[in-house]
Amino acid sequence: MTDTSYPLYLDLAAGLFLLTAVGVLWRHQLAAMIRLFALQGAALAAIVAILGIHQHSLELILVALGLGVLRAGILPYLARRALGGSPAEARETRPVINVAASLLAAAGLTLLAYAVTRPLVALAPSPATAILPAAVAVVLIGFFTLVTRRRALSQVVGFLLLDNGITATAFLAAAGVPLIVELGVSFDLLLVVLVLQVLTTRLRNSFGSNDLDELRELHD
Amino acid sequence: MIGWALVGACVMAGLGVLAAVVAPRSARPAWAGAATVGIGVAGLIAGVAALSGQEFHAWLPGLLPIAGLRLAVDPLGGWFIAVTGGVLAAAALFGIGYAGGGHGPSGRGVQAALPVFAAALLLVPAAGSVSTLLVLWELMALASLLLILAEHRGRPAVAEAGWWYAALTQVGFVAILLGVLLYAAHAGGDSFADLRAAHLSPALRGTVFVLVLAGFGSKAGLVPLHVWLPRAHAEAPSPVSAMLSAAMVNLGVYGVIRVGFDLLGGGSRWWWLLVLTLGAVSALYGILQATVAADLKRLLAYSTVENMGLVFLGLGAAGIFFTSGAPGLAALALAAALLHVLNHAGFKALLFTAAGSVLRATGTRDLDALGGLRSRMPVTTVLFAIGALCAAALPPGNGFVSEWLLLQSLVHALPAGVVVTAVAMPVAVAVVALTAGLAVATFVKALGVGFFARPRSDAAAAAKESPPAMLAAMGLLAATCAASALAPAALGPALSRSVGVAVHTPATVLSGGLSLHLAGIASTVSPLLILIAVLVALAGCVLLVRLVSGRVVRRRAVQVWACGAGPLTPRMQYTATSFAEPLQRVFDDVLAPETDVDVTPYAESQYLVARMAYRARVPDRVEHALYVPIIAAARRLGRLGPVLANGSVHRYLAYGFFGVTGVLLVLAVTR
Amino acid sequence: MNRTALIATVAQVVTVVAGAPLLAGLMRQVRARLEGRAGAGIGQSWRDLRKLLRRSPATPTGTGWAFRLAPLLLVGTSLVLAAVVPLLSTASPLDHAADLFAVVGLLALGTVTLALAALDTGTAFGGMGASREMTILALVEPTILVAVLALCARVGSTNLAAIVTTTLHDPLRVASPASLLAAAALVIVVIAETGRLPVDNPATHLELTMIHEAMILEYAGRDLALVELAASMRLSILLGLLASLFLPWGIAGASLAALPLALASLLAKVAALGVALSAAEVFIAKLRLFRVPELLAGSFVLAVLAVTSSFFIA
Amino acid sequence: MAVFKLWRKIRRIGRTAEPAPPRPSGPPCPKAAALHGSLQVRHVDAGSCNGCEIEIGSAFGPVYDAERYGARLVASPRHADALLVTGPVTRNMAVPLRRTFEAVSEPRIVVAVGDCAIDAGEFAGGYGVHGPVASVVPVDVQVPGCPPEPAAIVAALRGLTGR
Repeated sequence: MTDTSYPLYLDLAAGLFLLTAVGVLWRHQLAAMIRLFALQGAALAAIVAILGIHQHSLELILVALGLGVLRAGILPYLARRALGGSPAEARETRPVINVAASLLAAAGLTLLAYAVTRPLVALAPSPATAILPAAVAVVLIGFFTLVTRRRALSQVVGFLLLDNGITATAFLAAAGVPLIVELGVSFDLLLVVLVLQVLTTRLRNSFGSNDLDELRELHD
Repeated sequence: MIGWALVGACVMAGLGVLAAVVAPRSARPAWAGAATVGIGVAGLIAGVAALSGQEFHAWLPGLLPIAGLRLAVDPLGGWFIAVTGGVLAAAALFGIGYAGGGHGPSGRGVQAALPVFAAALLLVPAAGSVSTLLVLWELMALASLLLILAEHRGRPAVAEAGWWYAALTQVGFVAILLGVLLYAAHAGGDSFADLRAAHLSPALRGTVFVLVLAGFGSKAGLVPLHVWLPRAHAEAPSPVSAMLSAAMVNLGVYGVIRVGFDLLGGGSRWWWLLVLTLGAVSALYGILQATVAADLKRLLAYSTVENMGLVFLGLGAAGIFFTSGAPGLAALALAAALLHVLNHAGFKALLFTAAGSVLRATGTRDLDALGGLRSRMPVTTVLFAIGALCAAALPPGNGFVSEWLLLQSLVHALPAGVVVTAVAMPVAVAVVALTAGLAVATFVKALGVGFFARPRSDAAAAAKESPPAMLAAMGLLAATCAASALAPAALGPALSRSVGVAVHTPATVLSGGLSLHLAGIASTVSPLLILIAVLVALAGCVLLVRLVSGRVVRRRAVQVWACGAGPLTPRMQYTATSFAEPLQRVFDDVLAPETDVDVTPYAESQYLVARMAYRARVPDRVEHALYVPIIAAARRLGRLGPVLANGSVHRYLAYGFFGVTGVLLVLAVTR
Repeated sequence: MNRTALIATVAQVVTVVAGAPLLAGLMRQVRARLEGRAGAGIGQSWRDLRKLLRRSPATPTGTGWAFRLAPLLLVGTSLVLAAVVPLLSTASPLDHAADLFAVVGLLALGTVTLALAALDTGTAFGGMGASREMTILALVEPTILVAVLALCARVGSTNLAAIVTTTLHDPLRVASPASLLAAAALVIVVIAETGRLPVDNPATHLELTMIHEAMILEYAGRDLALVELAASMRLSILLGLLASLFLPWGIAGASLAALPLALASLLAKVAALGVALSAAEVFIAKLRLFRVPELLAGSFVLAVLAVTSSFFIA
Repeated sequence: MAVFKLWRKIRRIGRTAEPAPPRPSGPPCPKAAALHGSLQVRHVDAGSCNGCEIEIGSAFGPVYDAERYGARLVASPRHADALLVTGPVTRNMAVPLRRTFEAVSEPRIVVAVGDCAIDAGEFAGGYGVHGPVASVVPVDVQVPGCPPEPAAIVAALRGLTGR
């Protein structure tokens, strides 16, 4: 990878990274959301891998592999399994804010992310920091999804977007600092457990209560 | 030259008032109208003279008690004087024809107020000092109030509109008063020259600007101070509507440019971000309300809110560029705003006069009850179509030229890379674009539903074409629109001069002959060539069709296809309401329309429906959310009155006594 | 120079007029093949046009000049567009007369004339079609202009020739996220403007689901031929514009020698885009009218992302 | 994913249209001279039992694919050259059928599809039946059969398009 094309690859990966986040807001089907999330995990892994190749650091490349497996493989798998055979949860029918409005909000959040990261980028201008706004925008959009979606699973997807964004920000802002990398990975392992907790509890709550209601309806 | 023209205008105003007082009722509108036409022509002369580079200063100490009357005309003022004069002349000519056959008001007071209003409109941009500005402004406000109330005997809605207008215009006046008096007090002088020379603290400048912006913004109908506008402009007699909507609102723009750029010299960036935001909100809100409006004059009034919003968006952009060190772009944006003022004046006066002739011919403004005017009022329909083309900002209309300029200034702002511009400009471009798109939908509705197809009411079916005087006035306006649309480059020098007053860049902003060239930007456009190309293409297309289809194919006259059922009735047509329904549904979070359906079943069974009524209206949401609470609070305050003043003399004396002692106490403590 | 430019422009207009029905035929043929049918052949649209041009047009009672004029104006604006947009050569003599904003305006003008004609017939379906078309037009505008902003910000001009030549000079910018996102946004715009799936179904027979078709239900014979021709011309011009903006290679400058190559590459690019479009249409269903705003909002987001990336990348 | 599933199905099935049979011989309809291989058809159900509709549907379906000969169903009689009328004309449909006929621009071709359309068939003399199509509008081409085979309908259309 030559130095001229390195920013280009990085930009393309960042564009994909951001687009998938917007796509999650756009789609109604939860299955599609999870697919997009997996794609985003791949994009994140690609960003880290490109950074690693550029800096010739094996460590980063390994981390990228780990991220790819975790974000594009394990987490989507778990989420899809949680989705499983529950048609009631298959669609995000009526989000708190309708889809068109939330897409406009995503546009606004991106502009906001650009505005706030401008000084950071100015501190150390480099291809890596140049795409920092995309990462921050993903953080904001993930948060937005978390807030405005009703389904438990789509909220979890929003939470995972948020985490992807945070990870990307960490790698881009402090590229090559082993400590933060270690922290990020360990934080991810912790996260997997947490996500499973959230999944199981939230889903059990929603279904459980529903079931009870139905039973009560049967009763009288 | 300028001086003589202004004097002539004042003399003609006097004559007009005299004529309106002494002339018999039947002759009054003609006399007063003729005087107003004269005033307009004089204003046009003065404005053109000022734009050609002449200056004019006058100080008449006798006319105002303390400071004296001070007039100063520069190219910036000249631009607005010229626009106002042109609109006044055309609208007054239209008014003479309109009054024929007992239409419109012919009362003494109203007819006397018309020339006074016209003269005040002309003189406001010529004011050279704070006191002069305030006096003329108030004169204009009072005269316009009289004109708006002209038909209050006929319709109660007029009185309501008058109340709203009086309240908001006085609030605006107070804001301007506070602002400029604060400014003048700290500047230690009354004339604009003193104000320019003054050095104020940033906080004070900000306060002055915000106050003045509120005042002038209420006159220009910026959201949320716009609520008077759709009522007043819709309820006033149509010639007056044209003057209000095409001439008076511009003075709000003039005031902001004069104080913000010329006197305060640009100031800081947050002022103009505020202006930009207000403009964007007004543009979107105005056009959305216009899109769902079914009352023709209300639609036009809301479109005025939209266009003023676009102008203020241009001002805001200009200020942002000016304060972030891009004077070239600032000049361009300001030129776009000024050009849009001119173009909007042209097409809005045309549209309001056309709406006036429709109202005169059919007696209704309700688009749902119009239709079929194409065959009954052919000339008016064509003229309205020209106005609609311009208002929809489609090429080769004149609205397209000024919005093109505005977009150019916004699009090429990015390389001047301040974060604010980088974030604000895409949003501004999106707002302008959405506004333009909705304007297209709005005016397709106004023209297609109001004038085409078949009449939906007997009144529309009985319509007759207007008398020649009205058609002549509308024709003049249409010609002006065409001229400013096809040869915008001819306005280049004048525009550059008046922009130079504000942003102090002597460079020519836009130039070129056949096609329009900009200073510093490589983009060009030529509406004239586009028009010619389309006409050539039309001719070629006709020839080609003749050639290909061989023998001349005969056109068959057929019944409208009704899917095999009986002939279609006018009631089956799409109305303005149904036309706007999809957009209303898309934007219902913003518009919050009210719909109620009541079903009355037969007594025998609730499943047999006897009657079904469906009502849907889109109220002005700002009014409901903002003004209704304020009015309620004022009512509650008013209820205190009887309690405090219950008629006992002792209580009143006690008020006085405690007042005096209280003042003495305060003095004793503070000294 | 001027003569060659004139020749190039005339060649461009002739290519569009002659090629547009072929493009429509090609797209129908592709669809037929994917549906397992044999298809009527690529020339079918031309056969239809030839026949319609010889059939007598109809003037429904109560319609006037708006109805009579609309087909001619529609074709007229499309012809002007064909002359302005750089498809074969960037040296159009009309280039300084109409920039990208004017092109957008002319497209809208054509649509508006048709909508007015539909309202002029006074039928419920005509009004319905006009109302829906105007709704979509209004919602599409922001996407177009913001995408234009993304394209023009660096060029410093909104004239098409300038944009295309700048892209020719540094090919790397085509692969930049800004231009990719802008391209995606503009593809959605083209789909919405030309009434293809999933916004509008050009082959529908149900008046209640129609948008563009509902406006032309009253046209017959020659008028209908003109409307159909204009519709296919607009589609091919927009596809050609996409090609010139994002894959400008092969386009000729002011020299006649490069014209044949330019013609070949233009035909190849537009045909490829058309085939891709109609193949994609087989896989998707029409959206509900009130889901369309979601699609357009999505395209708007893409355009905004294009702008932001165009300045945080550089 | 759904798209890939559909794509695999398209690849698996391939072309379903049967090879074109030889063009039917016989005197061409004089009115069809100006068509030159392009025919827009408006279908009118004047009171049919919908048997013929099913056959028309399959005539324009993938297997028989009448569209490959240049015939196309359109949404409005204004766009049409020919009317495809099925069923005995009921009293309620007599006037609409005439109006539809008048809405088609000259020269108009009427194709009567099915026995009922040709001579009211089973329903002749029924109290709700006005009569065969010919009693309302002039018929140019007849496609007998109850219901006629898709191949017959396609053959009739080919006779008009001349392909």
